[in-house]
Amino acid sequence: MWYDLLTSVFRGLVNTVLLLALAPLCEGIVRKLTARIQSRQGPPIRQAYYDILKLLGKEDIEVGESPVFQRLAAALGLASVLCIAWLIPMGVGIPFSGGDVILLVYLLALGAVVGVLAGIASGTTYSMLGVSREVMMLITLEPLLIIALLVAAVNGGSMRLEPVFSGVVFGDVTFSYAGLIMLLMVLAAFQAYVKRVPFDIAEAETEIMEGALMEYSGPKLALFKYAQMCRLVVYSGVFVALFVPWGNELMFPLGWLLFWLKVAVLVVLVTVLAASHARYRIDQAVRYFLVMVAVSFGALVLAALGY
Amino acid sequence: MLKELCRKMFPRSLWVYHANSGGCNGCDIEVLNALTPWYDAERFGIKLVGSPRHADVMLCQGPAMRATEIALRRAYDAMPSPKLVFAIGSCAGGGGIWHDTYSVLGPVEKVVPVDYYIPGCPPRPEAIVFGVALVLGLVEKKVVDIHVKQDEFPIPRYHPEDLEEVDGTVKYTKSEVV
Amino acid sequence: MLNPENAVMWAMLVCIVTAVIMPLFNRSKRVSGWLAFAAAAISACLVFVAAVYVLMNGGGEPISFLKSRALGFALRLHVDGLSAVFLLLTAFVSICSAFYSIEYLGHYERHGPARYYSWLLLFIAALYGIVSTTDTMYFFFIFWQLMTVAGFALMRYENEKRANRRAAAKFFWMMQLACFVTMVGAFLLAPSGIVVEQGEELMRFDFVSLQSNMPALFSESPGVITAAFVLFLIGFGIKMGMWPLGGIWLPDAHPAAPSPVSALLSGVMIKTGVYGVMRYFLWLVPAESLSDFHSGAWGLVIALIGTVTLLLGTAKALGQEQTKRLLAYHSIGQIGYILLGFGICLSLVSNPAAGARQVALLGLFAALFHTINHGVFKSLLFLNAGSLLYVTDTQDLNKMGGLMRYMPVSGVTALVGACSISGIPLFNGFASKWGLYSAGFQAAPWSAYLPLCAAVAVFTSALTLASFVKFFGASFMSRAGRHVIESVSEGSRKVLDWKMKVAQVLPALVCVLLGIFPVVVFSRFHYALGRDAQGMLLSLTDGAPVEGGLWRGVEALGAKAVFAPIGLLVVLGALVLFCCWLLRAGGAQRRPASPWLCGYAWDAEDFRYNAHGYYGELKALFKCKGNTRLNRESDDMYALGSETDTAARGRAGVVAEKTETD
Amino acid sequence: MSLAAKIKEVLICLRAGRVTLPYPFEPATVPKAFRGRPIFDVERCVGCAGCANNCPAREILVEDVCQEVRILKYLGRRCTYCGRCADLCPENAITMSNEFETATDEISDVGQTLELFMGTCQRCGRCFTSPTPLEELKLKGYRIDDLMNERWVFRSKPFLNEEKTVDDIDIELD
Amino acid sequence: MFILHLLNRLQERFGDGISRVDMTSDERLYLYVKPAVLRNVCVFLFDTMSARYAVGIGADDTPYSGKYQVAHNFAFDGKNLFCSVITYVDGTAPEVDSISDRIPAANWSEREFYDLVGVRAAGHPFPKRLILPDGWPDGEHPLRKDVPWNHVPENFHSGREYEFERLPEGCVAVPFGPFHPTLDEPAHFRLYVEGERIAGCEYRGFMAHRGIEKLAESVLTYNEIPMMAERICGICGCVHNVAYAQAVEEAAALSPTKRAEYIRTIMLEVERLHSHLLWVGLACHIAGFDTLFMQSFRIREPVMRIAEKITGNRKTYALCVIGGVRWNLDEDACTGLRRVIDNLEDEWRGVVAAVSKDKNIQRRTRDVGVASPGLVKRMGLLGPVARASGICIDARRDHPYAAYDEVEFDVIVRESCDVWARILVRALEVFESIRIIRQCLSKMPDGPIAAEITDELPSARTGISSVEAPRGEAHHFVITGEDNKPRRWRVRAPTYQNLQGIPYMIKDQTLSDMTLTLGSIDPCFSCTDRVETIDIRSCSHRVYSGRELESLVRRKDK
Repeated sequence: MWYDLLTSVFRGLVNTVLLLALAPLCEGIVRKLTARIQSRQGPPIRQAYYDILKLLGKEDIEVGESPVFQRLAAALGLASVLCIAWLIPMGVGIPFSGGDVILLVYLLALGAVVGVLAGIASGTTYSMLGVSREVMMLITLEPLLIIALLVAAVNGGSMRLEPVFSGVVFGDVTFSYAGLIMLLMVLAAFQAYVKRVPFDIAEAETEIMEGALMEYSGPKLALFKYAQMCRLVVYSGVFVALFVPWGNELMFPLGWLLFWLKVAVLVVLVTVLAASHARYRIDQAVRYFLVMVAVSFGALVLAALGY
Repeated sequence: MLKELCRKMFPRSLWVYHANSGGCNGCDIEVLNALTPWYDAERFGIKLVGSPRHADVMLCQGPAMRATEIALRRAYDAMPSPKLVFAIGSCAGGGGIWHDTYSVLGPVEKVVPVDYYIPGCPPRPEAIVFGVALVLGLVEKKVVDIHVKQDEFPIPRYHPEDLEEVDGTVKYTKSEVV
Repeated sequence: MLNPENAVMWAMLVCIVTAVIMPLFNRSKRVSGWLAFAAAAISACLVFVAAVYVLMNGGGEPISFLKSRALGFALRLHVDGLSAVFLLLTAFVSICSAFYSIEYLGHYERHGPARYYSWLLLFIAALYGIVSTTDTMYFFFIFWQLMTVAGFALMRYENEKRANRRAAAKFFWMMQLACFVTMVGAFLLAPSGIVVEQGEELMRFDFVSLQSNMPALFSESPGVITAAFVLFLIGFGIKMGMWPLGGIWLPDAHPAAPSPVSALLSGVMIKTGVYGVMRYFLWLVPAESLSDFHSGAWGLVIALIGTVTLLLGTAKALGQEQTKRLLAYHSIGQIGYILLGFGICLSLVSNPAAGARQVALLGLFAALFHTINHGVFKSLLFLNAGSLLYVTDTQDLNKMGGLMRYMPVSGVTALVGACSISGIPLFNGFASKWGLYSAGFQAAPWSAYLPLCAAVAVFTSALTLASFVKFFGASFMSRAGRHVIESVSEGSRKVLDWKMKVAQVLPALVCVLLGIFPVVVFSRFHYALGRDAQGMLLSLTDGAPVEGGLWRGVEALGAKAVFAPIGLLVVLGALVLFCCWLLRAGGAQRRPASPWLCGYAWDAEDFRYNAHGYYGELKALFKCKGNTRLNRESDDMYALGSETDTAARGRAGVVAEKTETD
Repeated sequence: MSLAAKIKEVLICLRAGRVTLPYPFEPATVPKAFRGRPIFDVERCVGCAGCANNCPAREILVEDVCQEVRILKYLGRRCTYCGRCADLCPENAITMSNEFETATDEISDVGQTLELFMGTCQRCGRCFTSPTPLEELKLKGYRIDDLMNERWVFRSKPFLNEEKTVDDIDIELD
Repeated sequence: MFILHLLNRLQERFGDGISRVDMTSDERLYLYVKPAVLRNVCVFLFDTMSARYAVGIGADDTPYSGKYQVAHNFAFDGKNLFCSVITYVDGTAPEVDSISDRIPAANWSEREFYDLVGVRAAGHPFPKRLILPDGWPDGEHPLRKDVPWNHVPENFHSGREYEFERLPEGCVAVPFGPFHPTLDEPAHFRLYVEGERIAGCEYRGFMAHRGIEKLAESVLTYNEIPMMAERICGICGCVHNVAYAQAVEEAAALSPTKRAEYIRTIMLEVERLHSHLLWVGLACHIAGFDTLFMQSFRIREPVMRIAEKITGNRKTYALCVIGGVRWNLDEDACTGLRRVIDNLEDEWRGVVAAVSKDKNIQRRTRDVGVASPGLVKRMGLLGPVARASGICIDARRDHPYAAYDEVEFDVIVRESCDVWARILVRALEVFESIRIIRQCLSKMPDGPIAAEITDELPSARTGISSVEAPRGEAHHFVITGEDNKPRRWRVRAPTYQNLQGIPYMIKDQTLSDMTLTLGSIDPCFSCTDRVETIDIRSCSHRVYSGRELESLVRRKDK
């Protein structure tokens, strides 16, 4: 039992540290690649580290009636994303076995909710507009992801994360069409999960000046930005673990490298899509996602019926 | 240790906020140009942000106007320190053609403390990139206040003996040497 | 000897007696308040002891009081596991509510305390009674009417407001209908010809006799049974706010009553409907006639109704801009969850597969757990709403904002309540929803529609979250508006008393504790329900659906779903600490500032984003646009003081102005 | 089809390749005609103040310290780089250079101050003449700017006609 | 002829109301009317004769006639005619009848001349301050002749608040500007928002009002003003530069040399190229499509470079002086320009082909910011906004100037009235500009680039010039004066009209659409907010004949 506990903690720490270390790198890749698509040289690939460090040292302007809450929100926002690194197999197995798919999705949502509350706490009109949009996105996106996970759970007959993240989404014994449908759905909504164009509606720079984060500066902004970078990795990780888990069980360096390679491929895909689209309007996005939610309800029934 | 590191990172990641307090748009567009493929100021970690709270650098364009004076000061106050202010173009640096009219207050330094000036009307994108490079310490500044004095009057004094008649008109022969 | 039934009887007596003598103390609000609290506390303690005893040791035999052979009835009380759960909830909420009332009532200048406390105590007594009586006709009627009349009186406490009178009347008549329907149902199950004599104390409409009638009835006229259960469902459905009938009275009734009563109404009273449905459907049908009952079909119907209820209730709540009204719609929504859990249980109860029966039991546990949770967090939220009303004198979310600075205790507790109801992990709402979803999704092999219902519930959970982001954000976060500044300015400021604070902190603590130790609850359910199992429930007792320990957390359905709150708490806590260190590590200075409004904004009041603006697109999609004007007018009617009436009339005269520049 | 359009767009982007110029690590080229910072040649300037009178930004200021010495101050800070001064200088003492790297932390760095001898013109015909009537002196008469405050002081014709003096400025007319 | 027909109709109808008529050419009609009939004449022109309202001008003429002057300019686009209805009013508190209730396009003009000159438009539906800063005391009018250009009233109070209309029920005000990432320039929109839906808005702009017109009439000279005129706007500067020069030239009846006209045409089109490319880029940026923003800036850069090569600056060309231009176009520059536009045409064709099929962009822009043809007419909307609503107006064709009557081009018109149509119009106009530049380069005659001017310009003449800027028609009105400077110079930038249509276009749209709609008119607040200079001399009863004026000008080439 102590051995299990130590392994868990060790794996969790590895995942957390890697996530913290690599998330800005992914952001750097995104920015560099975006720049190349835009015919530019682009920032150095380690630019995101500079940004975070600079923000940590900047003055912290506190707007709003509840500064303590806002500080806590900034910390919780990052912590909840980091916590997910304990729930998904990032090449080294799942560190924390005390959660299932429902906890995973709720934790993913928690990060967004904390950001939302922080936005409200600052109380500016624009951040409220951003919050309103963010929540509308959340409402439609959260069910989509949980249904994708649950299709796997239904196919595999268990909601625990280990079986769910073993490719069972495409069926345990027979092939499952529901898994395929959910793959398409999640892929189509993936930009929204990681908050990139065309679904970065909640922080549209040119409309509402980054929305909920508009009033935040200095270390709090750094933490929110960091959480956003981590979110890209974490969602990619969830996607990889759920839909393309093959190879993860390889020997230590191989499976681990393969995982990060898959994440990198997903990051590249996200970047290309983000660079080639215009932002949608919130009502268009919500309608789009509601249709997808309806389709995934169908997929869930299919899965329950064994297809 | 982390504190020191954070402080050092400041110039490597300048997020700029552009505040046009009443200019003609020319400098604005050149600033945008400096961010676009040919000049790409993002090479130096520069990023345009929409909210002054996120900004490290305020790019002032246009003169300080009576109508926007308060807004400009508020924008400056809204920025977290450490912060820099760039005055871009003739209007921000010196008030422009209209520096003394009834609705113009003058150069932006009358409202916010300016750290760097990038003259030009509008400055070329290279000039803006140069200004950025100046902050980053990549280049040395190339201008210095010039005071010059005439030792002698540039045109020789009029001497009748230098007059010469050519084709019926009288010419001053030394004129060619000038 | 103080057995549970006696304790409950004594508790009721204490309440009733105090209620009767209450008018003597009408002159002092303080004295009557403390007296009422003492009565509520004593009775709650009695009930608490009884309930805990039953949960730890199982229930005993029913005890009869007030026997009357001539009339053919007796007050038979029976505290078994199910009753104990509801009694516990009632006791807890009534203590908080009564304690909160002491100070809160001081705010009503025109109304004496006796009218309030008398009815409040009677109301509590009725609640105790209705969940512990075994009589389905006479005493059911008495307790029901006592509850209805007391509720009616409490809603009319501020009887000068027309909206209150209307809401109370609506409540009254709907309750009469519910009562009538339920009693007809009971009557159908006990035709005069086939009373089974089992002993001298057995009554015709006693629960046990109805139960023993069932097998015979199934063979003779199954149609009657179906009709009876339809009537039960309708009757209790009305009570609990089930779609489609509950929406008629519930959203009006909750805002009309004084806030502590709203807490009781929403936290406990509507739960009597849940109690009724559970009791009649699961306990009444004997295990041997299981195959005749078509429980699968009933489960389907209830689960579907539950799904519709939760979706519609929550969607409607999304458009609300008044604190209590918003909470009231959420009561409907949360009742939907409970129904869904119960529906899952019912639809799998007769399934021969062992796994299915485990899932069914988990559904029941989830529903029960959610009942408790809802009672706790919803009464907490209503008390928070009461505090908001107390301080700002309005229920209009549009006028609030920034109150975290002025009432931090209410703010933090409201945050706990909001997190609980929207199911944030580590709060109690998550634990019960987790059980519900686990049951719903694991039901897939036996029923394809239950996962769908659960998925809708997940979607609705997100809607709930959105709605509470609005509730909490617009009141406590956001920016203080003119109205708030005036309310909290020196002189006119009403400070929350420590009593009110304690009454809010208590349920908040329970929310957190239940969220961190759900395993205790599940294990108690399993023990208590299993021990007193009757009827269909008997078929469900083959194995514990939920196991676990404090450290391992809860593991449902043979560890197919796990949730380890303490582990999560440790991990998350450590990470939060790390992040807090990160916040300070850069050595950044802090500086307060006013919001950035693009530099040119003179009157910040107009730029305050109000609750009306949230989720415009979504509301348009759901076609549930709250009627602004209507909302605001009714708000002023619900305000504490009636001085604002004139202001309301003045504002109603304002017409939308031309908004364009030219 | 939208996908085809997206692919086309991406292709356009990729075909262009990277176009970013290496400036400031390598010097930038400037076209010959570029109107950069004006350079005042003190050797050639006759102090006619034609540039000062035709500067739209009114930033070339003149002050006559005494009858013999005139200070001509080019502030640089509000220069519009229109090149009218260079156009109109009769002695070609002003050239629009191709300097554009004038960013500085001290705005006075871009200024140039010339201290000039004023000769008395004796029908030399080499004074400032305007190319067209439109460039004629707008100030007929005299002008003293406030160099300290970088203020252009406008003394209108009526003022000179009426031979009034203004309190804050002493005009010494010989 | 239309002008005579129009005069006849006017005479018939108003008879004595018309005190004087000047026809300086077939294309210009100056109608001096009595104040009493001003309103009726304007309404007659607008309603019955279907004229387009161009601009209203107020001027202080007191040093000359002791009266204040008010003019309303109308354009007959199909007939190549500008008609200016001028009236004189006197008194300490001068007043004219407002025409804004019948001609909404005149709204701002009327508010403007009250602010700046102090002539009140009686019966104006929305008589609020428009131009002057909030702190400016009431009753001070900077464009009056007795006020120096740098005079700031002593009781100027910078903390004074502007009074906005009351918030509509259920709405929240969203402050939009002066510093907002979508706005490149300071202007404040107070949006009344319900959720995201915009229920209305109030505009408090003119924060970039720099006193340009006052400066021109009191400090600068004729040839300095072009340098200032092009700084009215940093993007379409050359348009104002040329328009001003043309207006003065028209007033003084001198004409620039042929080569100068061609060079002006070329530079105007070069400017249109870079402006349209810039606009497409910015619109994409607003819509979050940064790649296309970057690409259009990449494609645009050679245009800027060639402009720099020809004129010495990337945007402020400092092109015109009265009577000609300053920079010649040598062989080297011509080849360079040809190469640039060839490359540009290729690349842009590819981009347009891709973008016009892009559903993603269309979803954001179709049925957004709809300006119905009725609105276009009512508010006098101009340029691509009008052309995207199916109203075919283009000053280059309707009121030809420079060398536009000698080149062939199409006016691009779209019917769908939305932002998408505006994108298409602008994208396609790029090709027309390229076509025009090609023709000009091949047809350009040799010769001097500026006419020689030997004398001072006559005073008290009026000139109107209309130049099609990338955003629409820029309208300049000049009254010449003494001392080498104009007496009144009124600039009406296209945005001045287009912006007035914005409240109607954004009504009931979401905030996201609002930024796009605002972007779609390509607003140029600095243009709109230029400093007024009013100088009207009312007693210039004498009108020079063309022949008389000709004697004033001696062409260099003769």
